[in-house]
This record gives sequence, C-alpha cells and structure tokens, in this order.
Amino acid sequence: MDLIFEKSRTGRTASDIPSVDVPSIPLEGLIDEELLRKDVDLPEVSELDLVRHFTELSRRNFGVDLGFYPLGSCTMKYNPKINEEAARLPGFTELHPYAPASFTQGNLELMYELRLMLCELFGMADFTLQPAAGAQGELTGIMICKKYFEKKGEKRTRILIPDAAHGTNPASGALCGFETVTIPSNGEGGVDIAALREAMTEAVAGLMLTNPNTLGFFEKNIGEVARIVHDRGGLLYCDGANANAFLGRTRPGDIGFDLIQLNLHKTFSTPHGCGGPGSGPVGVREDLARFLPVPRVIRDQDRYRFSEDYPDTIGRVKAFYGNFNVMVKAYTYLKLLGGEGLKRTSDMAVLNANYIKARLSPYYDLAYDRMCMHECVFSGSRQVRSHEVHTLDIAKRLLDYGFHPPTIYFPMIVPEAIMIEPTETESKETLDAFCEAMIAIAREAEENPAQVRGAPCTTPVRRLDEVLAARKPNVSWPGEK
Amino acid sequence: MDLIFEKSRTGRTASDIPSVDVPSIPLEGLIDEELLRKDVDLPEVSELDLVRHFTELSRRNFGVDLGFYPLGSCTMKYNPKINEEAARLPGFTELHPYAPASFTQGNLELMYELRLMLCELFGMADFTLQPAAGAQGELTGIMICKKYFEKKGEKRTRILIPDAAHGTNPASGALCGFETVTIPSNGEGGVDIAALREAMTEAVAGLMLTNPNTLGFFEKNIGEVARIVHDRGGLLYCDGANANAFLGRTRPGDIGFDLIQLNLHKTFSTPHGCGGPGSGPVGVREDLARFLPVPRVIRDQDRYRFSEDYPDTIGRVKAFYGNFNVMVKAYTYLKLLGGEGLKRTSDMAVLNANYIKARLSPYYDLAYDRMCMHECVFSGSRQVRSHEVHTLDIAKRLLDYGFHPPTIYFPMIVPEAIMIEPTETESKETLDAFCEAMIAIAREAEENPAQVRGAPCTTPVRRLDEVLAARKPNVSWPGEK
Amino acid sequence: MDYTPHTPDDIATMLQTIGVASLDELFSDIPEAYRLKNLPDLPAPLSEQEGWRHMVHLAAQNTLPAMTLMGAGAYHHYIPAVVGHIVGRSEFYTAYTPYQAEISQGILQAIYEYQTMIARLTGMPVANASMYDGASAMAEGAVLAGKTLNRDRILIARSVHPEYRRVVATYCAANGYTLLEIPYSATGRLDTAALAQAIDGQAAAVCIQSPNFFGIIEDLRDIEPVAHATGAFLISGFTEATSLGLLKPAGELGADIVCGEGQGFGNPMNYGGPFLGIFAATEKLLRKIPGRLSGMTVDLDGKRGFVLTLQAREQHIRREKATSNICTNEALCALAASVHLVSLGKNLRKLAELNVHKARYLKGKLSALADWDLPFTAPVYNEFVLSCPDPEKVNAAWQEAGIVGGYTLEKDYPERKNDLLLCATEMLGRADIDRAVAIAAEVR
Amino acid sequence: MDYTPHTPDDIATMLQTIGVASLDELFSDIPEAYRLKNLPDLPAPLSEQEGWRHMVHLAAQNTLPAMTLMGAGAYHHYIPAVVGHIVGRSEFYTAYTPYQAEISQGILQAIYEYQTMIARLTGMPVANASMYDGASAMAEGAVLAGKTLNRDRILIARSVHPEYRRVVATYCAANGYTLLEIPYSATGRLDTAALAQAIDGQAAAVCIQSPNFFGIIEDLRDIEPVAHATGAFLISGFTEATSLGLLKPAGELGADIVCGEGQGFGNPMNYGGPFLGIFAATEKLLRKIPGRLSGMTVDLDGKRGFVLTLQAREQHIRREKATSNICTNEALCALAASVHLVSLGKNLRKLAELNVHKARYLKGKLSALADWDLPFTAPVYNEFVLSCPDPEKVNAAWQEAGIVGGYTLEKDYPERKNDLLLCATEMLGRADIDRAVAIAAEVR
Ligand SMILES: Cc1ncc(COP(=O)(O)O)c(C=O)c1O
Ligand SMILES: Cc1ncc(COP(=O)(O)O)c(C=O)c1O
Repeated sequence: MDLIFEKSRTGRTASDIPSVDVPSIPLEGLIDEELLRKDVDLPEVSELDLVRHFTELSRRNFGVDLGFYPLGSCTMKYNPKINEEAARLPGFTELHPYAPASFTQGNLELMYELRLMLCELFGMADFTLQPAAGAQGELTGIMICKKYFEKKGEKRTRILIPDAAHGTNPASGALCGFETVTIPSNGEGGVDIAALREAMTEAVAGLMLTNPNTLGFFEKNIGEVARIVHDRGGLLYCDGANANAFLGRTRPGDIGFDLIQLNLHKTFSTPHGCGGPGSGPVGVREDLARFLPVPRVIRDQDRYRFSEDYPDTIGRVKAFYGNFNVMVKAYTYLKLLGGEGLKRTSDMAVLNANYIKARLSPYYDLAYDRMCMHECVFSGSRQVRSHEVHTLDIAKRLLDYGFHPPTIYFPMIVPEAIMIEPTETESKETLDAFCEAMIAIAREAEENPAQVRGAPCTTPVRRLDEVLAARKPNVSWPGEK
Repeated sequence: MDLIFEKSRTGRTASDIPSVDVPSIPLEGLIDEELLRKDVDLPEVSELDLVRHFTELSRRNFGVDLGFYPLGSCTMKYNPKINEEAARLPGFTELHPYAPASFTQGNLELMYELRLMLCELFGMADFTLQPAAGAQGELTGIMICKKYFEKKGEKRTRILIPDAAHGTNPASGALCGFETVTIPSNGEGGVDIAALREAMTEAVAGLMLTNPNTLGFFEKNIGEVARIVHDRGGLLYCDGANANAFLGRTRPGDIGFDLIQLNLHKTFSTPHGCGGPGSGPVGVREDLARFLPVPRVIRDQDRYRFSEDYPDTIGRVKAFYGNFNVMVKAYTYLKLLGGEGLKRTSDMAVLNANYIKARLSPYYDLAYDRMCMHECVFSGSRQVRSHEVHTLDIAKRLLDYGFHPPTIYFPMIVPEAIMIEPTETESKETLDAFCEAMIAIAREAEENPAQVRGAPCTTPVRRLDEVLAARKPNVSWPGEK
Repeated sequence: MDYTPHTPDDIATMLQTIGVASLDELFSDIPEAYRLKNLPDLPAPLSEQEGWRHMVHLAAQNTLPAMTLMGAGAYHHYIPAVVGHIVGRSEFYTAYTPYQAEISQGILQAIYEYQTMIARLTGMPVANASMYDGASAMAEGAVLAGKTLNRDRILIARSVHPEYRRVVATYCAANGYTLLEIPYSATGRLDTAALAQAIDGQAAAVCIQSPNFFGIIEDLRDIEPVAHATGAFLISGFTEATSLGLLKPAGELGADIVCGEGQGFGNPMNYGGPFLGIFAATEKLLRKIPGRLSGMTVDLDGKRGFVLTLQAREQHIRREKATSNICTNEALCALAASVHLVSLGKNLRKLAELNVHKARYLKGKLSALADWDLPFTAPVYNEFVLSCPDPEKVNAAWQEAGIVGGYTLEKDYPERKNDLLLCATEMLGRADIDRAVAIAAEVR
Repeated sequence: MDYTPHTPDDIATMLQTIGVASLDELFSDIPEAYRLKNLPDLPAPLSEQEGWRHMVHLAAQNTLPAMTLMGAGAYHHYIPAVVGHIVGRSEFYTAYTPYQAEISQGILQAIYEYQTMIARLTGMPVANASMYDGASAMAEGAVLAGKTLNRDRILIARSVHPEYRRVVATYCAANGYTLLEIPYSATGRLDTAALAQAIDGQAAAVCIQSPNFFGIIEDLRDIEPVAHATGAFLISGFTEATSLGLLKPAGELGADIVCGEGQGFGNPMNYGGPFLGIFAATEKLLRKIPGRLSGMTVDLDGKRGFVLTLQAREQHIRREKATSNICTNEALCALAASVHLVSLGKNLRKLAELNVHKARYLKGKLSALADWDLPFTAPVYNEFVLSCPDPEKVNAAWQEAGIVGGYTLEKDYPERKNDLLLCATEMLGRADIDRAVAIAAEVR
C-alpha cells in the first residue's frame, strides 16, 4: 500500500489550529530568521485519509487479540482490557511530572504500593520503578553492582553470563564497561557448575542468570550456584524476564538472588505495543537499596512524596520516574489477580508449555528432554537433516496456518531453535490447534518441502529480502525525486 | 467462523461477579421457585476468547474507516473521532435520565442549544429531539399532522407520497392509520404537478416530500407544490434525510415546509453503528409546536429544566428524551463546523455527486439527465440489455474492487437503479478510483460478463442464498442437538 | 474545522469535468427566492482543540453522582471494559445496516448470536435485531397484536412504567385503538380480577411488565389464562434486563410477545438514550414481527453465512403494508449487549442474585427507620417501593450528598403520596448503602 | 479475577498427556527448600468491577490541574482524537516487536514513516524507531560518540535539562567517561568561549539542548565550529518536540546526532512516562546507532515491503559488541507521534507559532509586574525564565488555585535563587493566562 507521503496533496489538512487570541507580532521580529526553519515537510492529508491509512496499516499487523502468539521469551499473554481503561483515566494521564505532590497523591500511592507488591512477590527488600524496559533494568542492576564494588573499594572488571542468555545481558554488561565471560551450559541445559566455579574469581562482579533460563528450565542447582558466586564475594543477578513461570511458587530473594529486573510488560500483562513502552523495575536485597536510582517514593505519615536524598545512588537512568502509565496497567492487573490469581497464572503457563512439549516431541527434536517451565525449546534439526526445511521455513509456514510463529534461532546454543511460550491465557483448544498445525507442517516437510520453503503464501507480502535491506539501507523516504 | 456458542466450554468465564458484601438469605426464601429460571443458557468463554471472537467478527465487516461507502440515501460520510471522544465523557454517559435537573445542567444546555441550532439551520420554529431515528421522526411528524387536524375538527384520512419516496414514508403514514396515495414523478424526476393537484383534496392531510428527493433532485417547482398543498389546507412534510445537500444554501422552513424530520446520523455525522442508534429530530412551524412530544427542555433564567406542560402534545414516542448520546456527537459536529463549514459540507457533497455523474454517464445510463444534488442515480438497464449483467452483479463486483457498493434497486421507479452518494468527505482521488472501477466493470460486463455475474470472489463468503434464508428461516441457534 | 479534502485545484478540475463555472451553478435548481444570502447564524466554528475544551466544560456542568438509587427504567450496572473496546472498533461503528452481506458477516453473525441469546433469555423462539427502546418495543407489540387479530382495544397494566404506557397510548391513538388501564392489587401485582372483568373479544393484547414498575415480580401463571381466554395476546415487558438472569422466562409462562429494555446489558444510562429495545415472539409471529432479522444460510459454495432475512416484512420492500416503519434500529447497542452477555455467561445469574441481595439490604435498612413502611408485599427483584413521611425531603437530602435518589410515585400515581421507588444494583457497596440510609435517617 | 481459561477437565487431561499426576510435580525442579508454602501476601483479589472502582478512586486522589504553566521537559499539548483511536487498535498495541515481517507490515511501514518524518524534522538523513526518552537518548548519543571516537570525555552544557545531565552522568560513570559541564553566558545561551577553552582532543562529544532548559534558542552557528574543531561530535538535544516545527533543524546546522524528547508529539504527560526518545544521526553513523530501524525492501515478487534492518548492530545478534542494549523501545509512542504529525502536517508550524505567541503574552504580562524581571535576553520558544521576589510563594498561590506553576531553578542552579521557569502552550487561552497573572500579581 502507499506511503502516507504518497497520499499527500498540497493544501489538504487533518487539523485546525486555534487562532491566536493574544497580541502578537511577526516571528521574524522575535527570532533571527536564520534560526527559523524554511518549510515543514510533513504529509498533507485529510482526517479521513489519515484514519484509513492507519486503520489499513493496523489490519496488516498481527496482535494477541487476533490469535495465538507463542513467541518464546516474550510472554505474549492476553492483556485484560480493564488495564487499558484504567490507564486512560485522565487522573493518570494528565499530570505533569513536576506537579506538586499535593496534586499527585494517587500516582504516588500507586507507585508506592506497586513497589511493596513486587517486594512481597519476589522476596526483595526494595524496588526501583525507574527503568523503561527490561534491558534498562539490567543496565541499572549492573550499575548497582559496579557501584557496590566501587564503594567497597574493590575493582571487579568481569561479569559472568551463561551462553543461553538473552542478548541484552552481555550488551548491558558491556555498556557498563564490564568484560563479559560466557559460562557454558551443562548437558541438562543448566549452568555448568565446574565452569562457573573456575570462572568465578575475585575479579568477577557476579553472575547474570536468567531463571528459569531461556531454555525454559529452572536452575536445579541454584543453591550451589548462589554459594559459588557469594563465596567469592560476587553478586547474583536475576534476569527476571521469565518470572511468569514461578509466581507464587518461589521467590528469587529467598533463593539467594541479590538483584532482579522484571519486565512488567511480560509478566504483569501490559501490552507490548509493537515494541514498547515497557517497564523494567529492579529489585535488590537490603544493603543494595542505597544504590537505587533517585528519586524514590516515600511515605510520610499518610502522605506520599519523592525523595532524592540517597547520596550513594547510581543516579538516574531516565528523566522523571519511569514509565508511569505502564505501571498503572501492571498495578491494575496485580490488584485483580492477587496472590491466588498470580499463582494460578504461573501454574497454567507451565502446564501449557509442558503440554505443548508433550504433544510435539514425537515430531520435533527437543533441545533437552526434561520438564520445562513456562516455555519449551525444540530444534528443527531433524527437519533440516531430512528435508532441508529450516526453522525459518517452519515459522513462515505457520503464518499460513494463522498463527504467530514461536521465537526462532534463540537461544543460540540450540541449533535451529524453536522456542515456544504459550502463556497461561491460551486454552487447550488453541494449543491443540497450534500443535496440529505444527504436526501438519512436520508432515509437509516430509511430503512437500518446497511448499514449506515457499511459505508464507497468504500474507500481504511474501518473504522479504533482508539482505537487500541491509546492503542498501533505505530507512527514510527520499520523496518523489 | 464458529459461533460463540460453538466456542463455549462448560466452566469457562470472562467475568467475575463481586462477592455478596451484605447479609443475604437463599433466594428460594424470597421468591417462589416456580418463578425462577432453571438455567442461564449463555456461552461460556474466557475474556480472550471473547475478544478474539468479536475482533475477528469486526474484521469481517466493512465500515467508512476502511473505504469508500457510496450508499445512496445513507450519507456515509466520515465521522470525526472527536465526536466519539466527546460522547464518551462520563459526564454525558453516566447520568440517570431522572437525575435531578441540578445534576444535569450540561446535558440540558446541550439539548437546548442543539434545538436552537437546528431551528436556525432549517428555518423551523421549534424542534423535538425525542425520535430515535428518521422513521420514528416521520411517525412523530405524521402524528402531529393527525392531531393538528383533529384539533381543527377536520377528518382527513389520506396522505400523499411520491412514488420515489423511501419505504419508511408510506410505512409511517400507514402506522398512523392514514391511507397512502402515491403521486407519480414527472419526466424530470420531480413531482407531477397535475397529479398532485388532482390528488390533493380536502380529505388529504398533506404531502410527504423528500427534498432533494431520492433521485437526488431538488424539487424545482417547490413553490407551486407548497401552494397546492396549502391551498387545500394540507400540511407539507419534508423528509429531511437528504439535508446534507443544502445546508447553508436554503432552508425548508423558508420554502414552505411545515414539518421536517432530520437524520442526525446522516447529516450531522454520527456514525451508523451497523444500523443504529440514530436520532430523528422533528422540526415544525410555529403553530404546530404545541403538538410536539413531551417533555421539552426549557430555560428559566439561567437554568434549564424539562417541562411536560403542553396539553396538546401528541404524547411520547419513546421513554425519556431521545438518543441523547447521539445528540452529543451531532452537537460536537455542529460546534466544530459552524455555518461556514456546514455550507462547505453541502457544496462539496453536491460537487462530488455531480462529478461522479459526469464521469460515469458515458458508461451507465442516467435515470434522468440533469444536475443532481448530493447523489446521482444511474440505471443498469444498458448492462442488462446488452450482457445480462444486473445491477446486483455490478454491486457484487465492486466488492472485489474494494468498494462498498451504492444503494441498488432504489428508488424503485428506476429500473436496475444504482444510487450513488459519495458525500463530501471523499477526495477526488477516491472518486476517481471508484469511477475507474465502475468503468472497468462496465467493460467486464461486455467482455467477460460471467466474471461479473460470479462476483464477489474475494470476500469471506460468496453470494449467499437469500431464498433459503427466507424459506427456512434460521434466526436463532438451536444448539448442538 | 471542516472535513472536506478538496483543494482549490480539485474544485476547479471537478467543476470543469461537470461543465459548470461555479459551485453556485450546482444549486441552480433551488428557486432563486429560496436561496440563502447569508451563512446560517450559528456560533463561530471551533478548532478540534477548542471544541474538545468546550465539550469537557459542558460535561463538567453535570454532576457525576456519588451513587444512584434510581431505577425506574434505567439501570446503573457495571459495564466490562471489553464492551467499549469492541463497540469502539470502527469496522462496527462506521458501518451501515448490513445490506451487503458478503462484507458484513461480522455484524450479521454478531446479531444472529444476539438474537439467539435474547431468545434463550426470554424463552421465545425468535427475537429481532433490536427496537428503539423498551417503550416503543411494547408499543409496536401492541400494534402488531391489533393488526394480527384485527381488534382495537389494548389493555395495559397500570403497573407498567408510566412512560411506556404513554408511548403505547401515543401509538394507539395514531392507530385509533382504545387503551384501557388495569389496576394493581394490594400486593402490588396486577389485579387479575379486574383484568378478567375488563377483557373482551375486542381486546388485542394484555400488556404487563415484570418486574413491574414497583419492582414486583408478576405471577404470569395467574395472568396468562385470563389474557388468553378471549384470544388476546399476552405481551410481557420488562425494563430491567438483568432480571432475565433470575426470573423464569415469560416465554415459558405463555407470553406471545416479550419486549423490554435491554439497556442493562452493556449500555450506559446515557441520560436516557440510546437504549435497546428487545423484541421476542412466538414462531407464529415470525413473519410479522417488526425490525431486522439476521438469518443463517449458505453461500454458493455451501459455506455458512448470514443475511438480513424475511425482508418482505419491512418498509423498504413492503412500504405501506410493512409490519413496521422501523429502519435504523439500535444495532450497536445490541452488539454491546451481546458482548456483555458473552462476558457474563452463566454469571448473569450470579449478577442478578447480587442485585437481589443489595436491594434487600437497602430495603431492610430503610424500612427499619421510624415511620418508613413497605406498602407492597409481593417479592421484588432490585427495585421496591417504600413509603415515608416526606419523599421529596429525603430525595433533597440525598441530592445534597451527590446521590440520585428515588422516584416519587405521586407524579404518576396520585394515590401514592408518600411512596418512593428505589433501586439497588451491584454498583452499590455496603458502605454506600449504609451512607444513604444514614442520610435518610437524618431527615425530619 | 484471573484470565486463565482452564477448566478442571482441561487440567486433568493435560496433566495426563504430560504424564504427571499434579501441578505441583511440574515445579519439581525448584529445590524443595525454596518452594513457597503459602500464597504471596498480596491484597485480596478484586473482581473487575471492584478493581475499576478502586482505580477510579485512586485516580481521583490526584488533582486535575486547572492549567499547567510547567514545561521543563514535559509539555501539555492538545492530542487530536485520532491519536487515541489509532493507538487503541489492538492489532497495534497487542503486538510484539515486528520480528515476523510478513504479518507486521502495518507497524513496520508506520515506523518507516515515523523515521522519515523525524529525519525531515531534525534535518538528519536517518532516525531510529525510538529510544526510552530524551534523556537516555542523549546518554546513548554520548556513549556512541565515546565508542566511535575512542575518547573518554563528554562535555555538556549546563543549560541542558538537569535530569538529562544526570542521566548522561550515570551512563558516563558506568563507562568510565568523565563529564564536564560548560557554563551558560549572561544571555542564557551556552558560553562558547568557555566551551572553546574546555574542549580538547579527548572530548568525544559536546551535548547541548535547544531550546535549552531556560527555554532559550541556542545559536548552533556559534557552537558547531568549536565542537568540530577538535573532532568531537556535536549532539544537539531538545525537550520540546513541537519546537521542531519552528526552528531550523540542528541537522542543517551541523549536528552529528540530534536527540530529544518526542512526548510533545501525540503523547500525554503521563506523569513523566512513557515518553518517546528521538534519535537521529548522520549517514556515517547509520550502522552504529542504537535501536530498531525499519527499512524498505522488496519481497520475492518484487513487491515493496518493510523489515527490521541492520540488526547486526543489535544485542540479539551482536551481544556484548552491540551498539546498545536496547530491545523493547517506545514503538507505540512513536506511532502516536506519527499519527499526530500526520494530523498536523504543515500546521505544525502554525502550532509552534501559536506557542511562541502564548508564551510571549504570558512573559510580557508577568514581567510587567512590580519586581518581576527577565534575567536572560536571548530569544525563546514557549518557555522562559523570570525572576521575582519569591518564586515559591507564587507557586503556592497558583497551586491554591489548582494551577501547576513554574519550575524553581534554584534546585539545580543555586545561583538562580529568584528564578522561575515557565511555559505556555496552545492549551492556555488568553483568559487562563490573565487569571494566572492576576493570581501572581496578588502575591506579596
Ligand atoms: C530473557 C530476557 N531478558 C531481557 C529482555 C529484555 O527486555 P526488554 O525488551 O524489555 O528490554 C528480554 C526481552 O525479550 C528477555 O526475553
Ligand atoms: C430518505 C429517507 N427517509 C427516511 C429514512 C429513514 O431513516 P432511519 O433509518 O433513521 O429510520 C431514510 C433512511 O435510509 C432515508 O434515506
């Protein structure tokens, strides 16, 4: 379909600016003409053009509300509509971040309470709500680690990261100036204890562990892992993006994690919005709280206010207080579910993943054959070997069956990985339909591999030339010229 | 796709009723068990099932926001989003109709002002906002006529209706116990003056005239028509559903119409909602105001309130005050457009219709070849004669081109009628694209009539068996049995 | 602000294609004498921003009630967030009546599902796609009865909502029918003896309401035989849709037409409109009922699909012989009701029970106040009548506290000077009720 | 309330398929010692109705301001109704990052259009799909400069938003960079002489903001040569997106990176978030910039389409060598900005001018009050600094009237004890401004 620029016609408009109701003089008398822009080169369309354009675009997009979205590691659960309604209340949207605290007691109370609920759920002493997403939470966590050792007068330059970790973990470590050391996985998809023991020296700030990890496994030896890290004075960091697996079943703080970042947009059902906004709170054990970013919400008697009075803080990772409006959605969700609902959430998420694992394991190779948590990882190797059908082909073929594909080629340690996270909001019927599609594709791979390799064939565009896109990048419309 | 009943599974639910927080006893102690229902046989689905079901349904529906919708007589213009936002304000949605006037001054002011704006625009002395749609407006208008003659002690039993009229006109007349007499159209698509003169006896209550009429023509001889009706003591009623054609150009009240019903959901851009809700205010000349339905909003000093104190009123056609929330949208629209914007609205609506007429007249027969107002009517006769392609086929083929078809087979006096109302919010580019599709179909009718007759082929279902539907009506799901 | 996309160039080119020199020429059919010389004298146009500010200001002239104790035909219920989300999909709200079935399967299926749910809830085999509201639905029911039976008297219970009675009266007057009101008995229920006396062979219909205007559940077992004895139709109405979740369907108790107000399903009170007229009937009346019907059928390939069916009943085909003049109805309100009903599922029963308990609590507390009494004895759903020394004063006290109080019956029932009709839905928490009672208790 | 659809039957069947006897067994990998015995101690779960009531109550604990005179990094602008309508389409908001291009053409094209509009507005050839906010965008810009040039000093104007400086400082500290603040001159603009003195061959970037924190439009013509003399990057930031409609793009004035806050385009103030980080850069930096990029390409049939491109920059491919760790960004906020920008079109200029006029009017009225002064002389957009005897007292008076007042500069600039930073946007009508001034005039 046409770009909005191609629909533009000189003189059309979808807006009408109020007329100037105050005395005014020509701008040129106020600002040096050389500092003024010549032309605003934006599209000119009517409101109807605009609405049809974006409505049509929306109809070329797939969301959870349209169908099953088992994107591993992303927790694409259903986002209750009540969260959206609550977040649209003008009381929440219309306040300036510097409005006086007397105007914002509702917002402050919400942040304060959300923090307390997260502390209880994860067994941490305190939380900051400032980070805008999981990756920024990681960064914040690693900054806290860094500052912790600085304050102790220790110089630790390395950070350990399992090979199965999400790319943001090493990237966050690096962005904090740490040298990242990869810890291999063992034969069961857990941390290789021997390797960890060897790598965990006094030069190491700690271990960033995703738990359950990106293979969907809970770290069985977590006690041992924690001991090794702590024995060398290191910190145990939890990438909590997979927290949907264990709510009400265990608490990272109890296990020995010193820090954790959460992805509210995964676990607590705030929608992903095609890639944000998110929210990535960071929880810490008692003695690390003094390093948390400022400001922090505190309660004085019955009133809430911000305090900046934390001299050891790492500072700020974001202006203002974090993605407040995302917090409203997560808070609403937590209030509706309570402890009971959250436990059921994880129970059903894990049930769903194990069910898919059980149903598909005759047809696809399992990366590791053991009980999984909220997601399961297959390998498409069998299909490559036997029919030269790759995981990418299987994913694209799923589009023709009306499903969003799983995450593919991640974690990187599984060749031709297919990472399926059904989430708890999906019904058995949906899982069955998905499994049947996967089984049908496995059969197609045998009987008609060309069809799978040629997929998709029912989408608005067919497979796109990514190489061309990268070789000759066109990331901005040059216009008609 | 499956019915929601087919998706139902015992035990699922998308809701959660608050628990009883007051003392309670078993219901059987309160109400005779024989008066209680045994079972609530509604579908059982999760909130996600519900959302996916209705979202998928929505994607099988075509609205103005998706594309051109030139449905003649229906004025499918773009509905500005601001109207929707305004109508969602809790101040407008959350009030009980019997809330004290001190709680509802905003609502009352809105209704009062809307009434005044309509009076000014249409040159009428007063308006009622009570009718829920155009047809109920007609009914109200005819009831007023009836009462008027009753009060005068005259017994008039007939009402005159041109043959081109919308079906609601004769139906409304009949619902008021009038005998309807059809007035033929003249060779130019206007009222046949001689026939009118003959029919307009003292037994006739009046003439219901749609102006511009359903052929899209303004009644040129309206002065003469009014004189004939008034000379015999009759009332001249205007079906104002086509008011989009003349805003700011003329006023029915000035012309000699004694009553008019409007369709706010057409002219004043409140969306049609797949067939309602609408709003059908009725305007009257000074001496008919005493017959309007009660209650009416009045102003006492600076305060607004309802008054029932109109002894000659016809009574009520609806509980409460009409479709208030629809009025909010129309009011918002009127405030944004003002006199200038409304005049431009009609100018562009008429321009668009005449443009389509000019572009398509080489390819399709015009019902009458003259300047039209906001819509133009073709006949598909040429295509039937030459290629046995019917108007229905042309309409269905348009679906494949991505357009909503025009109104077809109406007005009934035009064989194979194709009634096109583009509205003012559509751009020349859209009109051109539509005309090109119509021209292409005219060509297809010559070259490949089977293709046109077999259309549509790109829709979720193909042509549906209407005969079967009427012969063996299935209007309620019997369930699995 | 205006929403036309025409640039000056567009206008010039289009005029040229048409073959006229100016826009004015397009209006030459309007006789000179009637052409406006000046723009209509309306308030100056506003930009969207100014318009929005104005609307927010206007809405703020209303008081959002702290609580609503009023029922009387409009009910304050919780509307799940999914409802607004779905009816806010522009594919639904910017569509017309589904004349082109192939691209309207969405609403046609939704309406078919709505009809099914309404049929099940009312206990009738068929339901239409909606009427304007409960009052006009009852009026159309009465007219249908008159036409079908060719009789010209309509009997209506005095315990039917006063505005419904007025609407029925207005439609009857237009059709030349006489309307007779049947009194209520001491229990608050229809006086069946009086009905038996009033009914005769010219009676086309007996219109009742249950729960009636006093909130009382009528006993159709007593009414049905009397109505049917002379061959009249029994038309059973309701104003409070959620009561359908609890009460035995009128269809199972012998009603010929069940009509009522569906607002309580998924539609806000909206200061009285749009509401949702529910209309259900016996199989026999299928080809005579007013309004749209979505019917299941198959396409050329035998695939299931839906169409507007039995259109031969309707005005656009049958014109003056149509069973009704209804055209635009309340489709989007019906969709909202559908979404709400699907959301509720079997919980509709639980919701209805909650309403009973809340009302009973409020009733109990208020009737325990000094000089407050319960004039009627028959069982109620979520509304009830109380008599107290000065209903106006009580309402004024509530109003002072931001509460929408009760309906003073005296307006419509001069014999009930001290009576107040009150309603309690799930929207009232126990603390709300206690507060309302405390305020009432203070009134001297 | 919970949102799982599992019936007891479902659970039993699924457990059987899996081959375990209970749900507990699924969690057997969690060492016994760490298994919770009790449910988390959270507030009792609420039904949707109760939850909604709670949220409405909580929102009502906030005061909706009568007007907002505060800018300082968050701006009160009118958001056209189309914005909410479009971002409320669930196809957009319930989707993930568009990894599967074939079913994500909607957002990919929308982001491509966003990138184009941002590129045009900033005068840069490329812009990314968004960052968290303006502050972190500037911090990432500084880190990018450091890494690209392999230098470890960052210079930042003291007239950059204090929180942005703090965020840049935090990111710099993590990377071991030193951060040096460059003072402002008496005009309120960057002190270019001080900059010339501070800059050396280790300086990776000069970070400035225009309009700066005092609302003043910087003259990049003076700054650019100094920054580039030693090969440092010129990073030009902004907090008020609508100023882009008026001011010559920093890209045309020689900036290497333009980054800033896009909230003013289509996003409400949201108490500070989510906001929208804008990041644009020179062609040379294309393969190094952080964040997502949508690129145009063709499909197998040669049809135009869009993909996430240059992913080799990103963490999921490059891991520790990635140019940034950003993953989830602010895509929906970027979409809102796009819709707003398309709605505005060339009217963006008119909107910006209106802001200038409103601010000038407010500034003129207040500075005419006794003892009120204008400490700076350089031209401003819609924010400006005023000095007055007691800024706190003025703010308190405004607060009393429901007005969010100005930003007291003393917090961050101890030398500016009497200064108040104020902002006027199109949201203030003349009467609002007059009222605010009248209140200020009363303060003694
Ligand atoms: C395991 C894991 N960690 C971290 C992240 C990063 O989170 P975000 O995208 O919110 O920055 C993700 C997101 O996909 C993840 O799956
Ligand atoms: C000319 C005309 N009159 C009356 C009506 C009836 O209006 P409504 O559908 O609002 O009842 C219509 C609707 O199509 C119409 O076109």
